[in-house]
Amino acid sequence: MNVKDHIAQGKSGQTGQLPIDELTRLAAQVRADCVRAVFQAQGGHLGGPLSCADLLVALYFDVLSIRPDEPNWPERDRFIISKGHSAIGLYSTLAARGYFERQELLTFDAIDSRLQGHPDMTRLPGIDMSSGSLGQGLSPGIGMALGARLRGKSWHTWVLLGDGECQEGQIWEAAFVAARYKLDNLTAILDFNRLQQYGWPGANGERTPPWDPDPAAMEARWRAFGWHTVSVDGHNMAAILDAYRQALAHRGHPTIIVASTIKGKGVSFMSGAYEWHAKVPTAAELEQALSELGQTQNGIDDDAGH
Amino acid sequence: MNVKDHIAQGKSGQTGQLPIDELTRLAAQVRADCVRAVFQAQGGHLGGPLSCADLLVALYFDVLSIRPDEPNWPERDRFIISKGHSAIGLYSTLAARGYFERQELLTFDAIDSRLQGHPDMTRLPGIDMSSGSLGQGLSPGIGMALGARLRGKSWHTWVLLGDGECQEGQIWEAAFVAARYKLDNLTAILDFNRLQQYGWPGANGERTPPWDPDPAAMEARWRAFGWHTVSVDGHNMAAILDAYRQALAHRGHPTIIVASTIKGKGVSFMSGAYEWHAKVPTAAELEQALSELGQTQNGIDDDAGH
Amino acid sequence: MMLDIKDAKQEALRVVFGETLSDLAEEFPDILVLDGDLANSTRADIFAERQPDKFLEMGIAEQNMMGAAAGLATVGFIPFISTFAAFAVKRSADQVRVVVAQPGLNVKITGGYSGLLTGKTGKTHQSVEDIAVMRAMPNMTVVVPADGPELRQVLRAACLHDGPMYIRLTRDPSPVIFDDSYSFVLGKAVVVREGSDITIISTGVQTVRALEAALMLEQEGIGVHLLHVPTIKPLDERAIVEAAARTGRVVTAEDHSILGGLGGAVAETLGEQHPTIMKRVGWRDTFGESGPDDALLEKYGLTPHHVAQAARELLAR
Amino acid sequence: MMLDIKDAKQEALRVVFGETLSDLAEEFPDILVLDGDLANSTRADIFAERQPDKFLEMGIAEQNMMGAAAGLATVGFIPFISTFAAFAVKRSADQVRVVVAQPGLNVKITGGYSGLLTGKTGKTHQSVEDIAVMRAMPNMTVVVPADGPELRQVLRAACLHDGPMYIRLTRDPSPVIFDDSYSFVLGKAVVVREGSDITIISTGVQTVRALEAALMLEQEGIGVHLLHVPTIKPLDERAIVEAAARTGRVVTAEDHSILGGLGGAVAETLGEQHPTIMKRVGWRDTFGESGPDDALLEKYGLTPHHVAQAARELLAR
Ligand SMILES: Cc1ncc(C[n+]2csc(CCOP(=O)(O)OP(=O)(O)O)c2C)c(N)n1
Ligand SMILES: Cc1ncc(C[n+]2csc(CCOP(=O)(O)OP(=O)(O)O)c2C)c(N)n1
Ligand SMILES: [Mg+2]
Ligand SMILES: [Mg+2]
Repeated sequence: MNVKDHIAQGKSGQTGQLPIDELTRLAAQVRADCVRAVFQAQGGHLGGPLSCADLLVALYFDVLSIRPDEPNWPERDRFIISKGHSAIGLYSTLAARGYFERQELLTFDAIDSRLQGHPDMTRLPGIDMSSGSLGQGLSPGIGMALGARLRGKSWHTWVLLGDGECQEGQIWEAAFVAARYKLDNLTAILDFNRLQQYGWPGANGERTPPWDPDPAAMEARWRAFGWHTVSVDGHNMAAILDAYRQALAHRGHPTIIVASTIKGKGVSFMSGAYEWHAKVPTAAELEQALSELGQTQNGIDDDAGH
Repeated sequence: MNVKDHIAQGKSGQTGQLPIDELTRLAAQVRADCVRAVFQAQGGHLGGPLSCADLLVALYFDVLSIRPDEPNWPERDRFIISKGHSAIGLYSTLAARGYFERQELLTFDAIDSRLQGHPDMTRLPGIDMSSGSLGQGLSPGIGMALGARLRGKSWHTWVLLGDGECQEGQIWEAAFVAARYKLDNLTAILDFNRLQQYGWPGANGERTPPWDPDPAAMEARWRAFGWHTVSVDGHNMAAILDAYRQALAHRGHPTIIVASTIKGKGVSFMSGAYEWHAKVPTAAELEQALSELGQTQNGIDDDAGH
Repeated sequence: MMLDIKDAKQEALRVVFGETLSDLAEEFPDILVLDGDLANSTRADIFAERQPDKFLEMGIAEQNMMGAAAGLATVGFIPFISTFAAFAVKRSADQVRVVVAQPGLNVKITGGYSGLLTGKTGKTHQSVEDIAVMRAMPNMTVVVPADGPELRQVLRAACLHDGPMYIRLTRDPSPVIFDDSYSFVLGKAVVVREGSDITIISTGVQTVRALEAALMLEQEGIGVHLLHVPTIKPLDERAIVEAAARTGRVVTAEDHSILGGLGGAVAETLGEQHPTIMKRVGWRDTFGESGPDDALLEKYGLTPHHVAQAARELLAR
Repeated sequence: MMLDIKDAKQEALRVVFGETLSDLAEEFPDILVLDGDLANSTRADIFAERQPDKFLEMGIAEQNMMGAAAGLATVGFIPFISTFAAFAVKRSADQVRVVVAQPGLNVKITGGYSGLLTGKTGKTHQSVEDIAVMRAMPNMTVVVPADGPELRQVLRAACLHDGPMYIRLTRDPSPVIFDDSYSFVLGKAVVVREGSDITIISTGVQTVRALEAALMLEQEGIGVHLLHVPTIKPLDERAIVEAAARTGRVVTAEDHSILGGLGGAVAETLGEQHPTIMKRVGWRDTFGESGPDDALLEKYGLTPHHVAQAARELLAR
C-alpha cells in the first residue's frame, strides 16, 4: 500500500502503520522540501526544521488522530510547534500528509501567503496555535489538555520544544503547572540538538551547547519538575515511534521525550553548524543538499517519490 | 558586649559573632516590629515577614559586610529581597542593625514615607534593589555578582526568595544563567514556608503547598539547574549561620539554601495560616502577638530590650 | 438614568466582578476563571467558592496563565484571567500579543487593582500605563467600567463578544452612579450630563470624580457636558467629536497616565477630525507610591477638584 | 546639513550599532552588551568579536537579561540590552517597569528589527507598538534614529545620559540622510526642510520616506515643512507646536501603529497647546505578516507615496 492509500484509509484518524522505510523516505522528502522552500523564499530557517523532520513525520503519519481534509475536526489530537521558527518543517509535513498541495510550499514567506515565516493559526487550517516567540507553546498545550479533561474528551496534546527555547522561564512555569494538574494527556517532544541561534560562545569563540549535553541531565531537570521522561535518538524512526507510544501509555504525569538530534540533519554541510540556523543556500548548495537527501529532482513535484 | 557595641565595633563590616541568644532576641524584636508597623499602617503583609525574620537577622548581624552608617559603601555585600512583600521584615532588620531609628518603622506605608509597601531603592538607602513584582530579584543578583567578577571585587550577593515566587519562570531563567556563569559569589536563600497568598485549593478547599513539601525535592530541582544546595531549619539560628558559611565556602556553583520555615512564625494564630499572608491584626491580636513574642511593651521604643 | 451622587450606594468593582461572574457561569457554561494566586484580593475567590469546578488556580506564573487561557479558548471555553492589572498587562505582555491578540482568541483579561488605589502596596502594584499598552495592541477590545451596575453589563457583554478583551477593575468601594435604566453597549460612549460651557470626557471610576467635578462647576454656573467612555477600544469617535463640538473645550479625566490612554485616544481623534483645545487630567507621567487613598488622589492630582480646576483653567484661556 | 537622497549611501542601523558600540567601549570602559541569543541578527556579534570581555551572552531569556542589566547598572556598568524590539519591549515589560524604569537605572535597551521590515519573519517579530509601550512608561527616554550618522551620535549620547533609555533600531540598509554637520541633541527635534503649505512630522527611518514624500510634493508645488523627531520622549513640544503653527496642517509619519506612538504624542501636544488638523500615517492598528520589504511597505501603507497622499488629502480638506 502506498502512502496515498494509507492516508485515504486513515482519513478519520491515524494513517495505519506505515513501514519504517516509508516514514524515513517521507522525512527525507520533508527535509528536501524545507530546503527547496527556503531557497525559493530566499529566507527562513533550516537547521531547526531539519533537526525535527523525523519527529514530525513520525507524529503526523503514525500517531496523531487527525483529518487532513477536516483540519478543524473538534476531536482531533492537537499539535503545537513551540519552536515556531521551524515552521517550514511543519508545513512540509502537513503538505506530505495531505493538508494542502506541496506546490504551495513555494509560497513560504511570500506576502499574503498562508505559510508565514512563523506559524499563524489564523491563516493556515491545521495550525493549532500560532507561535514564533519562543517559550510560549507549552502553555496553550496545557489549556488544550485541561480543556480535554474538563470536557471529558480524549484528544491528546503534543508540543514540540527547542532546547535553546527551554531557557525561557515560561517553559518552566508551564512544566510546573502541567505536572501539578497531572496532565497525562499532554506530551512534550524536545528537539535536543544542542544548538540555538547565536549560542553561548566558548573560550575560543566556538559554540557551546546551552545545556549539559547529556540527555540524562535534561531528563533530571524535567523529572524534578514532576514529569515522566523518555530519552530517544531523534533520528531513529522506530525508536521515536516507541517513545511516542510510551508517552501515550504513561498515566499520572505529563511526559517529555528528550529526542537527541543533530541540527541541520540530513545535509552534511548544515549538520551541527550553527550558521545554518537561518541561512539561504546557494543554487549549488541546494543541489548538493537535495542529492544528499536522495531527491531525484530539484523542484517540488507532487508525484515524485510516490 | 551588647548589640550596640557590637554594631559600633563592626562598623566597617560584620558585627562580629553575636551570641545566638542575642540573635534570637533580635529576631523576636524584628517580628514584633513587623506586627507593630502593620498595625500602625493598617495595611501590609505579616506571614511572609515573620517567616523570614530569623534568616534576615542572621544575615544582617552575622554575615553581611556592610556599613549601616554608609549604606552605599561600594564594597558592601549586596542583598536583594526578591519576595518584596516582606519589606517590613527587612525594614525592621535594617532598623535593628542601625540603618535608621526604629521609630521610623511607624511610617510604613504612609504617603511620602521611605518605607514603601514594597522596597524602593530610590527612597531608602540600604535597599540594594527595588522589588515587589515577584520573581524578579535573582536576576539583578546575577548582575551584581557578574559585576563583582568583572571588576575583580569581593562582595557577595544574597537574594531572598519565596517558595510561591519560584513558580515565576524568571527564577528559572536566572537559575540557569547563574549556574552557567558559575557564580559562586551569589547565594539564594529560599524561605520555604509552603504557603503563598491564596494558594492551591485542595479537594476540600484546604490550601496545599505549591511544591512538593519535601526540601529534598526542592534541592533536586535546583541541583538539576546546576546549583549547590544546602537544606536548613530556617528558624534555628545556629543552623542558619552554618548554612550561610557553607554557601560562602562553596566554589564553582551558586548556592541555594533551602530554609524550611513556618509562615507567620512566632505568633501562634498566624503560624501556618494562609489568611495571615496580608492581614491587619486587631488591637487585641496585636497585644497577644507581642506578648507571645516576649515583648514588654506595645509600642516601638529604641531603648527597649537593649 | 443617573442616581444622585451624594449618599450614593458604594460598591467595590472587585466584589461585583466575583459575584457577577459566578452568576454568569450558570448562563454561560463555558466560563472559566484562571487565578494568578490573588483570588482573595481580586475576589475571584467568590467564584472559586461558588463555581469550584470552573476555577483554575494557575499559581504565580502569569505568562503561563495567559498561554493556558489561549489554549482553553481554542477548544471553546471563555477563560477569564484574574490578577492585578499591573501583572496581567506587563508580566504577560508578549503572551497577550502572540497567543491572544494575534490569533484573536476569546480570552478575557481582567486587571484588578488598577490605577492609583491599590491598598497601600505602592508603585510596583499600581498600573499607570495599562490602558496605553492594551490600546496599542491590535485586535484588543479595552473596557473600563465606572461602577458596579456598568461592570455587571460589561461582563455579560464580554461573554457575548467573541475575541480578546481587557477589562480594567478597581479595588476599593466607589459610588454607584448608574441606575437600572442604564444600558451599556460595547463600543458606545454615553452622555452623563449635558451642558454647553465645557466638555469633560472620562472613563472608569474617574467618571465618578468627573461627575462630582461637574456638580461643583455647575454650582459656579459653568455648564458641563460629561461624556463617559467605558470602551476605550474600539473608540466611539463620533460621540467624542460631538461632545467636543458641543462646547469647543475638552478636559479628559482618567486614573491612568496622561500619555497614550483616554487622553491620548481623544487627542488623536480630535486632531484628525475636529481639532479642539483640551487638557488631560491623569497621572502626570510618573510612578506612584504607598499611602491612603485620599492622600494619593490629592498628591497625584486625581480628585474632583483637580478635574474642576482643569476645566476652569481651560475656560480662562 | 542634508545630503541628496537620490544615490544616497545606504547603511544598516544594526551594523552601525555593532560597530559604533565597539568603538565607544574604548572610550566608555563601563559599556557591556547583553545578548538574547540574537547577536548574529542584531549584529551585536560585531561587538562580541571586538570586545569579547564586555559581551555577555544571556541566552533565550529576556526577563532575566533585563534584570541582570539592572543589577550591573547598580554597580556602575552601562549595560546595553540587545535583542529584537518585539521581545525587548514585550517579553520583559514588567522587568523594564520594576527594575529599570522605577529605580531609574542606567540600562540601555536596544530594540533591533523594529517595525515592518524584519526579513520576512512575520507578525511575531514585527514590533508595531513598542514606541507606545515605552513612551507610556514613566522615567523612560525613547529615541528613534533615522540613519547611521544619527545613530552614531545617539549611542554616544546614551553613554553620557544617566538613566533608562530605549533605542529603536532597524534591520535593513536605508539611505543616509544626515551629513557630518548634523548634530543630534537628546530631546531636540530637527527641521529637515522648511516649507509653508504642510508640516510633516516623522521619526526613525520613516523620516527618510517622509523626505522622499516632501521631494515629491515639492515637485507638485507644495511646500513641505519637515520636522524629524528622533527623541520621542522627552518630547520637544515647542518644536512640534512651532512646526504645526508654520502651516496649520500636520501629517505624522512613523513605522509604528498610529495609536500611541509619534502620532499620539503629537496629537496630545497639539491638542493641549495648539489644536491643528492632522493625519497620522503608520500601521493602521493591525498586525503584520511575512513578505518582501517593498510589498510590505505598500500593503501596510508606509511608502513615501502614502505619506505624500496623506498630505494631499489634508490640503484638500
Ligand atoms: C522570545 C524569543 N526570543 C528570541 C527569538 C529568536 N530566536 C529564534 S530561533 C532562536 C534559537 C532557538 O534555539 P532552539 O530552541 O534550540 O531551536 P533549534 O535549535 O531547534 O532551531 C532564537 C533565539 C525568538 N524567536 N523568540
Ligand atoms: C508578579 C507578581 N504576581 C503576583 C503577586 C502578588 N503576590 C504577592 S505575595 C504573593 C505570594 C507569595 O508567596 P511566597 O513567594 O511563597 O511568599 P511568602 O510565602 O514568603 O509570603 C503573591 C501572589 C506579586 N506581588 N507579583
Ligand atoms: Mg536547539
Ligand atoms: Mg511561601
